Amino acid sequence: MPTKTIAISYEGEGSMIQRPDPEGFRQWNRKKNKRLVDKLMTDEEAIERFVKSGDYLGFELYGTVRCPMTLTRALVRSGKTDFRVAGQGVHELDMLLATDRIREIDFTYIGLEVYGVDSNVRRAVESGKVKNVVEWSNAAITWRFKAAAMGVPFIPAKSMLGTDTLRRSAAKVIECPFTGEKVCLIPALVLDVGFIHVSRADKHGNSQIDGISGFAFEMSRACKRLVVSAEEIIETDEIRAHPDRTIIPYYLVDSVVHAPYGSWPGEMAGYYERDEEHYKMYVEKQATAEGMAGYVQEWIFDLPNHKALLEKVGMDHLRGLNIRGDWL
Amino acid sequence: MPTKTIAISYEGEGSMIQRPDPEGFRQWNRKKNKRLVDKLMTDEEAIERFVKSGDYLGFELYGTVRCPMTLTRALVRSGKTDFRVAGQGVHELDMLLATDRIREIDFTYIGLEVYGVDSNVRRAVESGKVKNVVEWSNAAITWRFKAAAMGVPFIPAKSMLGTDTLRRSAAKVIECPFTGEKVCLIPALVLDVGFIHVSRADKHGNSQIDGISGFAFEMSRACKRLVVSAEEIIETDEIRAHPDRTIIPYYLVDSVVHAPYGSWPGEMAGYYERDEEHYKMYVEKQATAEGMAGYVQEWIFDLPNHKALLEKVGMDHLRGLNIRGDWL
Amino acid sequence: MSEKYSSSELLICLASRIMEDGTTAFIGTGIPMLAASLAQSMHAPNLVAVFEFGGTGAILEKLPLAVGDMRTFNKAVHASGICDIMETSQRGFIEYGFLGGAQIDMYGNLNSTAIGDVLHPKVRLPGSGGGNDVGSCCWRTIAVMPHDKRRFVQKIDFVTTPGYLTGPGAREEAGLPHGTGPYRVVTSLGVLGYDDKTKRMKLLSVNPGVTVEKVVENTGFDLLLEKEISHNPPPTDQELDILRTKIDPDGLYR
Amino acid sequence: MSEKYSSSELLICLASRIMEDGTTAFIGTGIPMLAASLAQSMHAPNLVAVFEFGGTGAILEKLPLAVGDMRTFNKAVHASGICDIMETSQRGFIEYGFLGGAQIDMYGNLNSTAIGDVLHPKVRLPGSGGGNDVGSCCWRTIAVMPHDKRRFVQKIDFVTTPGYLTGPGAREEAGLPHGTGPYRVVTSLGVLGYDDKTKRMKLLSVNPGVTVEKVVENTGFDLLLEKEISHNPPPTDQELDILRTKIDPDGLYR
Repeated sequence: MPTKTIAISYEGEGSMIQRPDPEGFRQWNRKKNKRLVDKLMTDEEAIERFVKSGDYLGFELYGTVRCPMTLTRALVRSGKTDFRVAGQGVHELDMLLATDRIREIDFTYIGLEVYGVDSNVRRAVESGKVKNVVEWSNAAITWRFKAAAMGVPFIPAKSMLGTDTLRRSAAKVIECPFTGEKVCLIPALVLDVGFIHVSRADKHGNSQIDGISGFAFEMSRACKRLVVSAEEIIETDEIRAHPDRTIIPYYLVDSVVHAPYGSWPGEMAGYYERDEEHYKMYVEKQATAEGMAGYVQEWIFDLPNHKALLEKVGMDHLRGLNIRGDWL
Repeated sequence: MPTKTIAISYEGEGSMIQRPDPEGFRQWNRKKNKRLVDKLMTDEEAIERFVKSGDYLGFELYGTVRCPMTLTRALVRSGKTDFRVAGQGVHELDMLLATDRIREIDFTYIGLEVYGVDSNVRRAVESGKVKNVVEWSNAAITWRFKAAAMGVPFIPAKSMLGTDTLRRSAAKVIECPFTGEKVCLIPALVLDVGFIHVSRADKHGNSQIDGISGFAFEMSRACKRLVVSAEEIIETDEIRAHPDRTIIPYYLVDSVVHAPYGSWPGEMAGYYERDEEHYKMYVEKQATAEGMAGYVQEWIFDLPNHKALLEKVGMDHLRGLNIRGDWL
Repeated sequence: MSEKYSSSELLICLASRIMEDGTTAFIGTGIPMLAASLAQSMHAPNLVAVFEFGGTGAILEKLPLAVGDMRTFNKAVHASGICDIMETSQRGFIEYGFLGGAQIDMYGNLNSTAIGDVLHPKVRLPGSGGGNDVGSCCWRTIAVMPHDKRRFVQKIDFVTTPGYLTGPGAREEAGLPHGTGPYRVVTSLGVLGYDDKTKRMKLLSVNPGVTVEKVVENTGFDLLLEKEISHNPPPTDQELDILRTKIDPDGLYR
Repeated sequence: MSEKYSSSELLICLASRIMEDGTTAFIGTGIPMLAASLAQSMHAPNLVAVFEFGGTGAILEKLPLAVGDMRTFNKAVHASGICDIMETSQRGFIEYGFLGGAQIDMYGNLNSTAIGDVLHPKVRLPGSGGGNDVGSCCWRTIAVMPHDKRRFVQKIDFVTTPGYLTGPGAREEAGLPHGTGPYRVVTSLGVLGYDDKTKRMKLLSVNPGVTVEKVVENTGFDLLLEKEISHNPPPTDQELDILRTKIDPDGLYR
């Protein structure tokens, strides 16, 4: 048939920090191990084995909510750097920004929610330490994961149209060949390494999440390497007893880290509330570079591992955050 | 900026039985009732109020598995006709085909699985009683629901490419503006009425499904009107106690029908197995037009409602199918 | 404090009064959460609160501190994820959306990305977050912000979230869903809407003790005025009582 | 019956022997289910069975009768839905895919849609179902079917599911994922593969008591022959014992 065409009516001028490559992702996924093997390891080992400087990273959920903070602290301790990140983040990205580990950001939201503007991102971006910032909306960045999870190079959306957010993104606008309407094409985003904190996982990586699932489903399916930390490690029989509770199947997972209170100082639905006392203290510290440096020194570098952190915070204090009676 | 274009490298010649119309769907959804109201009613009332002849219909899951068979029988009894359907189906579409209620089919699979070719679809299509058949793959038809559920006019896929299935579909192929690869664009499909059988629902329509969810998530979000039948009606407090078990929120639902054994003769995970004895009998009957006519007369037209069906099948026989000890 | 109520409490009451019962509202952190909660206790018991990361129909017993925290799906009818919520909004199910920003222009476009050149920002702001998505797909958006010349400007530095863009027809031309757009701006000085024809911001009512002149003085663009500008009643004792005893007992917004 | 095993049992054993341990297989109804189950009991305990409507990693204790029935997620590691499974396949996670059809050509293209003109079919067949998706995105597809001239034809009436289409490079040109395509055809007469260069079907081995000539006679197109055509060993006693006592005790496929 004669070749018809459709118009690309707009192209964002932002750079594509991580290019969509469905074929490359398919090849990678084919080689992933499909056997049920024991993937339990420490946070240090997980970071050592699966992360390298320059990687493109993502975290789920975010900052103060079911956030892989234990993994984040281990990542900062590792000294690895020059990361590119998908910047839906709060507390976790602060740690990386404050220690100058981030070079490029696909930026959606970095702030302190009710506590306002984030001083770390201001210092890192305004000083030029972060070399490249590309803008997206929260839905757009999640749809980028969703496109990757679907194994396609893009998905259409009705967001970002007509704005500077679109102009500073790497999205494109086309006229729909079915309806003629303009749609924004959101390119797939595959992470080099993803970090997700879950309620329960077995040693193979099969994972369950209580409450909202944020973007765990999509992001877990959009990673070349996936490191999961879990409040509880359960038997595979428990997974098989309720297969409809599994949100991340084992074959997506490279590493399983047992991290009770792994979201601290953030909350964990069904387990504990966020540590508001600590967080308020943090909000004050982060206001200045000096304060932030002191915070990172005290709460990350001066502590060898997660166990040491729990001891410093104190089990009595942590138990005070529990909303689940029988929890630790 | 100068307008660039991308090639539409192929267009299926099949007709678009139901046109994608995201704007119209948005207007419809805006008007849907967002209040928690009691939507419990009988199967007859649900069909009477929410289905009209000529509607485009869809059923979930299919045939012998968690299938809205009670609603299907009520639909046949209603005498409404000239339907257009999304033809991922087995036992449920047989009833409509045998009674000459279907004019157009977006066809993916209509057969008897291990029991082979479906005689009803052969008679209905080969005779020309079904006026229009458009071909799709199972993934493609589900992605059509998914696109509608996402509120976009299409989603890309790597299926159907290069085949007569694509030629006889209404999909299009374009070159990806990001990677240059050819992708198949699957148009959104919004049902006039969807029918889904679930494990549990409250009177408002909040629904839970045990085990695999088939395409309930996508299809429930791609309906103008949605009729849900449920094995059990539960209190809204039970829904609110486990909001992460809800797969269909109430505001999508127009009608809730309490139909224990509502999937019979099909199975219901967690409740009962399929009635293999009845199904084998059915497979023989459906081989001839006469046999099928007799089956429909005996099992649909001669029975006024679901209660009468349960009495005819017999509670002892039904209990013999139970896999859940405490079930009825 | 000297007054009977705080400026935050006034904003919360004004925002809550706007929301109709039996509708859905996309709720962000802060004042919108309290406004929705207050509306539920006052005139809109059937207001459905929807939160970005998956909470739908929660009973807001405790004040959520984050759009994804466990209070956003407390006794909710559905706890899903961000894609389901954003796509539900894209499908046209969400009536009201709350927005904020550092700058707003006469067409209701909002900037929450950067002050100055975005490539070398004077101030790097938190970014779009879900703002752009709310501003794109919710039917009616409500902006809540303090009112001064630094925020209400002729030209915002960056259009993070779409208002009416460059005016009538611009949203449709850009491909945004038809019939959507800015509805109200609730500020420390009054409540503003938009002119149907020109899509320009228009003063509808002033807050207690505020004159029309003061609003105009504190607005950096040519503000349209409703024929009869009404006076917003101050928070009622009932509103304040519910806010202080039930919704915000810790007085975070006192 | 006279023989020591049925023709179905032979097909099941031949198909099961092809699957490697530690891989994933997209399983349809019928023979593939028994083949996968047998492989798990024999040489491939770590073979992951994936079912179209959401079952992943089930322990196949009872023979599923439908691709969505509860046995397809019996003690599974994950019970999701068709989109998740099809997208997992589209993402490249599924190694083997089983296919069937009424007609197959020399490039492994399959017809399960219609005999005759699809618009006025002599026989309307069940349609693609998941077949086209399996044939599009699984890395290696295995077709299982009876072998005769009516089924193995020069030109099939309708290309429901893609094989190598019109030959080398055609799949890539059509936009299908690179490196995917037909791998084996297991038939009542033997096992066939495809020539790397021409992508045409090639006889690799014959079943017990079957001659190369017989296969050629029963094939409606010019069949390539492997240099040394081997003989498929019949089902072993162990295979038959597992099949009859453990996998198919009711003898549905005896």
